[in-house]
Amino acid sequence: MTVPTEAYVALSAALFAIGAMGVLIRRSAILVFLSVELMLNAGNLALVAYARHWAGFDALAGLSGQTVVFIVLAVAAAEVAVGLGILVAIFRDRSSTDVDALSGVRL
Amino acid sequence: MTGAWSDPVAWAALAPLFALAGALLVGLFGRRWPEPLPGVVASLAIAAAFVVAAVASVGLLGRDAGVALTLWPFLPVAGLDVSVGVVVDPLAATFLLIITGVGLLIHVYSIDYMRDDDGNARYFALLNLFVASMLVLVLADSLVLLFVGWEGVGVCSYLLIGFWYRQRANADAGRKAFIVNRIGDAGFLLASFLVAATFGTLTIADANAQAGSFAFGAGVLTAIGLLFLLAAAGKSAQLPLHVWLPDAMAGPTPVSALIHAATMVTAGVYLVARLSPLYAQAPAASAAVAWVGALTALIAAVAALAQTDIKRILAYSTVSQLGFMFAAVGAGAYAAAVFHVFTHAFFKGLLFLAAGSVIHALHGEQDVRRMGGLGRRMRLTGSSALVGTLAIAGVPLLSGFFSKEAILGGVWNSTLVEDYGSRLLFALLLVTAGLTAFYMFRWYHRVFCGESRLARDVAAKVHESPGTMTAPLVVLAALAAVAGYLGLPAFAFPNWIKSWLAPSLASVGALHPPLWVEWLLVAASVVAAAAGLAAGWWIYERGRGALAERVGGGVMGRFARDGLGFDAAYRAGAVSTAEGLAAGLAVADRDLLDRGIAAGVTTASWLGRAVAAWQSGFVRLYALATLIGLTALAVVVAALGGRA
Amino acid sequence: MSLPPIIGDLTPLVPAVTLVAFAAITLLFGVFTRERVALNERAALNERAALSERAALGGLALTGVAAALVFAFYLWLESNASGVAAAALGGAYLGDALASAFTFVILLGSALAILLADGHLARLELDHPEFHPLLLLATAGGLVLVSAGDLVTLLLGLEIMSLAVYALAAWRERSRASEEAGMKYFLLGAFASAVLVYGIALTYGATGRFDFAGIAAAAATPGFAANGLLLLGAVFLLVGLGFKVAFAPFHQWAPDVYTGAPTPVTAFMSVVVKTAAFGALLRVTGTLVEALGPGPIGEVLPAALAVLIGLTLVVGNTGALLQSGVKRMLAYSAVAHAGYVGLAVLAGGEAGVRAAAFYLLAYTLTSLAAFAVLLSLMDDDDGGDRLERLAGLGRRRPWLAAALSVAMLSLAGFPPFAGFIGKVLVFQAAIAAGHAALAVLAIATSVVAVVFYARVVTTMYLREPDAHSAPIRPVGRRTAVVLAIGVVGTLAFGLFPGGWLELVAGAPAWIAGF
Amino acid sequence: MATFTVLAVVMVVGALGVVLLRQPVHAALALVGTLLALAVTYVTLEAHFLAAIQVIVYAGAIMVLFLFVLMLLNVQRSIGPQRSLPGLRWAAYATAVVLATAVALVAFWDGRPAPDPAVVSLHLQGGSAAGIADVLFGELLLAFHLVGVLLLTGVVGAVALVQRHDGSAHGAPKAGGPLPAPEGPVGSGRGRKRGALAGGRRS
Amino acid sequence: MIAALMVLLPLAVAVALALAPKPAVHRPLAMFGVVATLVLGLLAVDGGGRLEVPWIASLGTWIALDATGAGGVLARVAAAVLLPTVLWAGARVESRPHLFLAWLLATLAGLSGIFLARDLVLFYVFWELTLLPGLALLAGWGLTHRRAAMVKYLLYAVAGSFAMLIAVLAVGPLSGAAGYRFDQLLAAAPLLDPLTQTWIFAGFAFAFAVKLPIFPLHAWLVDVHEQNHASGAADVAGTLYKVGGFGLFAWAIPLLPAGATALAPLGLALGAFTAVYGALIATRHAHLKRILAYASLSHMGVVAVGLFSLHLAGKTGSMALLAAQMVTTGGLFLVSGMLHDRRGSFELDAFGGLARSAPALAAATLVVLFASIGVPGLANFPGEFLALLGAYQAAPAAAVLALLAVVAAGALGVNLYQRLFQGEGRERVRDVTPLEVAVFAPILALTLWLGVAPAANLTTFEREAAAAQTVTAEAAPVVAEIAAAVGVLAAGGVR
Repeated sequence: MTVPTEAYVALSAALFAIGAMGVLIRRSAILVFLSVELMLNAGNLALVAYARHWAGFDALAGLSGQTVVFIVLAVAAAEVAVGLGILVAIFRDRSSTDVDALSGVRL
Repeated sequence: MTGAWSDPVAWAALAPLFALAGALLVGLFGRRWPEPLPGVVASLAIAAAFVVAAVASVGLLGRDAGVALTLWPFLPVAGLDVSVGVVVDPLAATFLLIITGVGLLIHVYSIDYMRDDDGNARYFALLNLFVASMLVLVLADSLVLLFVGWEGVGVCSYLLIGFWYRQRANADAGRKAFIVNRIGDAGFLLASFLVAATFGTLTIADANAQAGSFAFGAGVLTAIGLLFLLAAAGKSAQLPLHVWLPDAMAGPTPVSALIHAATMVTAGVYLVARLSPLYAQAPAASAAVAWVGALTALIAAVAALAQTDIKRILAYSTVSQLGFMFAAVGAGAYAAAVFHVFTHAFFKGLLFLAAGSVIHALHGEQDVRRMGGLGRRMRLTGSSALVGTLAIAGVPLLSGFFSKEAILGGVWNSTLVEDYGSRLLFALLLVTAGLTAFYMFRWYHRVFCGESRLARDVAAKVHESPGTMTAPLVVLAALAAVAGYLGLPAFAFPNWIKSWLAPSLASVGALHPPLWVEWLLVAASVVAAAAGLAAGWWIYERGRGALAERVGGGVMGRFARDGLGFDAAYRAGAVSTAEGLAAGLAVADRDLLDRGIAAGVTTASWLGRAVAAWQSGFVRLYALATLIGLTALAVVVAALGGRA
Repeated sequence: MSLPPIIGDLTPLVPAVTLVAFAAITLLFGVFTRERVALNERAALNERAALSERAALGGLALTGVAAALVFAFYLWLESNASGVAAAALGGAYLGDALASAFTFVILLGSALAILLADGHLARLELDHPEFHPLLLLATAGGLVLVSAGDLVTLLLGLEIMSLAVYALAAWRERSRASEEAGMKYFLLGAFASAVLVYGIALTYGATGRFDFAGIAAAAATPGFAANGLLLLGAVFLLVGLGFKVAFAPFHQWAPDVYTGAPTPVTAFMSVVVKTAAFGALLRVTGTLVEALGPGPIGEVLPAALAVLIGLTLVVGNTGALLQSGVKRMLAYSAVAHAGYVGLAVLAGGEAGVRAAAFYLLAYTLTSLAAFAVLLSLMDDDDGGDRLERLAGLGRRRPWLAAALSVAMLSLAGFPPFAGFIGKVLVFQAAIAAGHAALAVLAIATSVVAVVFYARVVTTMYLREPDAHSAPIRPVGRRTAVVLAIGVVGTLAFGLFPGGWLELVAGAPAWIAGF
Repeated sequence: MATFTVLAVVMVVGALGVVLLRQPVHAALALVGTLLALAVTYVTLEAHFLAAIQVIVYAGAIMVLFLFVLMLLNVQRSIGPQRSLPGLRWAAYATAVVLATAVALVAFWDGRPAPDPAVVSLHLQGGSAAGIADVLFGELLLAFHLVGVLLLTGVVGAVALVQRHDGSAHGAPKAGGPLPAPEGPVGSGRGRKRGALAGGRRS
Repeated sequence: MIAALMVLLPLAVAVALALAPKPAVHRPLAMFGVVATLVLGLLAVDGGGRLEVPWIASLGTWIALDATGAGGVLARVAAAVLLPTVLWAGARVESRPHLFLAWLLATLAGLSGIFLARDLVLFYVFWELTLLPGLALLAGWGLTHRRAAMVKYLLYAVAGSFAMLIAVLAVGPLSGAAGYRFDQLLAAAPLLDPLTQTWIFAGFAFAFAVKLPIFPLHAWLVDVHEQNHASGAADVAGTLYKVGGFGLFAWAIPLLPAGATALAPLGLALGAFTAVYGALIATRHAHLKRILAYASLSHMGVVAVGLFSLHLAGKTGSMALLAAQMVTTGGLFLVSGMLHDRRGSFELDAFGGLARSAPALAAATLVVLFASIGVPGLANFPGEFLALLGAYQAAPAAAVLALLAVVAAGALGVNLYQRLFQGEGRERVRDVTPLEVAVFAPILALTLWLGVAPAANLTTFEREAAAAQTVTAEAAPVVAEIAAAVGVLAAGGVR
């Protein structure tokens, strides 16, 4: 028997939530990135799952879902590039990736 | 009854304009004029007014209706169509003559009285303005215009009483007069509002006409009547608003004469008389008027007994005499009341001017206890004062006798207030008549008879006043003597004034007792006068006033001297409460400002601080906020999810 | 299977393509002239050459934006004339009313922001050759964002814009504040994009479509059973975009990033990024509210939006109240204004688009004028934006003071400035759509706003500068131009907004209400 | 079903590892594991091409880049997930659980019958590259091009940030003092800006 | 067209003044501005007095001005009052007089706009704009504590006007009116359901109550007057800007009859209370300007009472009173400036006995003072009389209360005169200067004119007051319910 789509979505929800959790409790900027990647992949999982669902009605609908995953991958890659760029720039200046150190600007 | 300028009667409308012109002329330029020019100009203005008034009166003879003239629209709103217009009818004409006539004499008298006063021009300007306002008052065809004059009189009296404003007391007296008057005015305004609401008009004639169509004794008419009574009481110094008049002595004596004799205080009587058709329909209101009058008459007479100021005595006597007039108009004896106004104008004017002459001679001395025996040094003043005294005391064949007798008779025979104790009213007034004779005898005796109690230095320079001052005295004395013959007792003789006034007054049915009763009434008033004079002679001539000293020194005496404690009562009551209230509100106001602002500002800045605190600077907390927001929304959706 | 015939009319793409092309040109120009510039400067000879080449970068960029602006405007008039909403690539890229209006505003803002930046880049040591290319790319991303016909295009537009701005925010070397701003913005931004992506996934899950028209259609089909899922997706999308427009409680990055980023970049963000994000938000919420229809489910999205807006209004206005730095005050006021535009989003429909577009146009002109004044007062280290700096400006620089006063009055919503008409349109739309209560709240908060805007004005005119206050440098040519355009525009659009409004009203809609 | 369960467990555990492991490198490797598992899941969902891409691009390129940076900056182990903001942890846990539950609930409530596998596989053909390409160069053509722009942006931004420090040793920003007009002649001795793409030539 | 000029010309002159180089031209220029506006106002009889061109078509707003109605009268009076004010300010303001004059002219422009606008949005624009000159005058020329006063003023004014903005933007769309022009709104707005009307009216009423002002929204008034420039010229501008009554008369009451009826009892109560409140509190202060401020507050209470009577005479009278108090209160503020010239203080204790050395000043002041306390034959009386008359028809209690206030005001007036001019004079002061004569002349002329021949103005006011719609029969019971509810709420608020 096939696993219901909802199961996959539930799994993706879990991954998403865990990723979000990581963003909150990780202090190292890099690991915050990693958590964000996790969230993006959760999104991808949901997409793929639903792609299978819609493929049951319309090929194009299903395939477009999968294709968007492909695009999201690209987005993730680009984000990583810029993110690491900023990170390196900062690290040069203060040789730390602690995000809690980034609290100088406030009222 | 409409008129045009072609009709000489309508020229009466010019009278106030003459006076006003005089006021402006003297007021704007008088300061640069040499004396006595201001006085002369002012007098001429009044003379002109007198002439047109006389012309108008003559023109009215033999007519049964007055002349109305509309000048320009004033308040053409809400169908009220109030305009500036005059009505010249016998009633108005009578007052015109009194005002301008006596006013003229007072003006002339003032020329010398006010010589060398640096406020000379201001004085005459105000005097003219005063007369002008009074003329507007009596000529007005609508309540609004009447109110214009009504307030104008109040304003002028305020300025004239406080004429010598440098002494605080005088300024205070003026202020008191103004404020008390204004309370009355409030009554006037309310009454007018009620009239407008009831009759849909503010024109006096229409209001009177409409009142006739109301049921006899209708509640609303009573209400209107009572409110107008409040107004009249304020202006005519009746209970409980009489307190300003005695203080009004602070002004120059001629002003007192003007206020008491010719203008101002008679306005109340005029108002009631003018609205007589309305009052004739409202017995309760009329009774109130009558009772207020009678009580005022009595109380003022009692107060007059104990006064020591030559003018204060006269002032209280005025209040008392006005009480007589109110009793009359209340009782429906309108003609009698107007008649008394007429005669009173002469003898009271006379008495004041005489007092002025005395004060002038004594260089400002006003205490009767430091006078006496002046009759020998100031024959003219003394003798004319004697005429006035006897006239007001009601000695037969003098003017006061006839008018007072008419009032007493009118009250006794009144049908209007028959159910409201007209007999008791009569009794009160009779007693008052006696008292009047008594205190007037006292007044005359303390001033002109007996041995001199003058201070040496003053006594040396006592002299008769100049002709411009004595001449008016003589004229007034003559009038005070003969004016009464215009209104001989109606039951036995032709009463000219009654028939003359008939067109403008409501005619209220009177009882017609048997003739002997009428004669008895006359006798009663004669007896009363005689008794009063006799008592005076006995106490002051025989007993050298020793008894008076004892009584006057006592508590009763002092109580009476202080005007029976009305001022104290007011100070304790109304004034202090108002002040307390004001103080409280002022504090509240200050707090209100602060709180009003503070509340808003503090909340805002508190929120601001909260926001700032939330803005911790920590990325992870920001992320938390976002995530919580997201989760909250997701939970809401989940909660609804089942229902989809 | 065969390719669907979707390559059709590509004209709507022209402005965006122009921008990208100019980005590339500028980039190359910058790269290949860099050496000579460096050489000249190092030898301290031929300053002019060095300068001219730097200026040339700005010039190029400006030309690009200007060209794009011209194209965009032309296309707008075209589509108005034809009465048919243009759409490229099978509706992936639209040229409808919303897109046209917002494209115009974005390009205008971008042009002014570049002009303003050029006046200060060198002084603030921000003039790296990649600066202008990134600005152009960000602008292009903005255009894509507001013109996107489907969620994927929208996502990509958002990312293009954001990535460029992340980098720009961190632009200033060895400036803790700038680095911090960049990093914060990036971390939170990435987080938000992840949320957005998930939202896209859920929406797709519910409808099987990515394009707005398709989503609406799918939801409209009888027997559509995934309302809850669609709503959930809508909520995720709302949060993802709400972050970009800085709706509370997703606003917290804004004050810090606005303050930390180099001021020219802040100016750019406050107008271009905000406008673009709102364009997207309008389209998404509009579509989804319509798709969800009435009923308990359908009411959730507007309600949620209303709550966020209310929170934003309060937070933004009260937060600005206590700020002593003008830059930060403007940051909070930017949040507050997001709330006001939010009212238009909530109202939705043609009126909403019209109101939002005008409000953002007004805001763009006004806030750029304000930043222009601020920039000409601030130090070379991009600091010194304290309120005290303004003391006595009324006497020392009457015209600057006047310009800033106009800006503040317009932001506060005083007539006869554009800000006032903006408020009128927004409130009218909101009330007509039955959100009177929220409008009242908005009004109450704007009373607070008046206080801090007024504080700026009173400081300029009533307070005396302290003795050791820094001298004010003469206002540069380009800054002056920006100021002039900003102030005159603020006044002109305040007095005669008619033309613009007709233009927007005349633009055809792609799907009902848009 | 069994495969799904296993994969789910692996992924969740891996994800938790990413979030909780003290050592950054370990966390990164945990993510690699998760992503590989995800790739397998894609296979079970008939997305073979994606699975491949997932392995190559993600588990390959991106993660390597991450590890590379981790090594490069040899991040101290000191900043693992320890609490500088007390309470945040628990708030995070709670919120995460609630969020996941809420989403899952909605998903199940709106659950629809699974489609006929036969139709699915017929339509998707196992998620072949061909099918994806059709869409990618079909209705998502614009998106495809925009990805190019996106990557350009990313590269420019990243490089600009990373490379600019070269040779800007001197020229601390100067503040205050009488200043030239912004567009006025540029004072010499200001910091050099060196082009990123021009490569790191030292001066 | 003339109507437009009445707004644009003073504005142009204001700008010219701000930029004018030579001090010599300042005063003539300013005088020209005011006189020209006044002349325009007198020329603006029907036809030329009206203007109607679309402004923002898509918003349904118009540039609609009308100088032939009630607003026209008020605009003319305002210009006439500014005549002596400009004269006086030009001579008395030492620092940057040309800017001071410019702001005065700007006020005139704004006022003309407020009074002439026949489009609600346009009205709001001018309403808001006119706030700025007032603030500028206070900020630039105020006394030491002006900042606090400014903040207070700003907060109250802005809170009010923003509330009005909501009301404006509600009445248009909700009623489905074709546009914001008065006639367009009048065709639609009165048909709104009573509750909506009440809410919208409340929005208007709040704004107008701040600007009347009446208790409890008067807090700003006194401080502003106290802190304004000593010449009192700024206070005149402030007095002219008390246009809340006009707003009720010209917009809120006609457009929202049901709302007005529902809130009238509250308005009557507050108005009457304000009248008494102001008059009483004034007696507790010894600062001339504060006293004048509270006295004018009392007047405004009467204005409110007249308006909320919703009676023809009441509304008409209120407008007349508004016009009159522009003259009298304004005149008294100018007098305060003259007195400050002589004694360098506003504390009453610094005065006394001036009448002796300055009789003309005393006389002139007395006339204005008496006019302001409603002595018949002078400016305030017709308005006061009619306002109270109307109030009496609607609510006798309120009328009686307000009447008490009138009595109290009389007492206040004579007290004030006594403190200032009577009593033993101190050292001599100079009597009126030629300038002061020139300042007094128009004031006194207006005082007499408005007092003796008010008929023409009254007819104009009445014509407009009659245009107001009345509550439809079916709406009446609902309105009554709402009114009752409001009453309950208000009672709760008091407790």
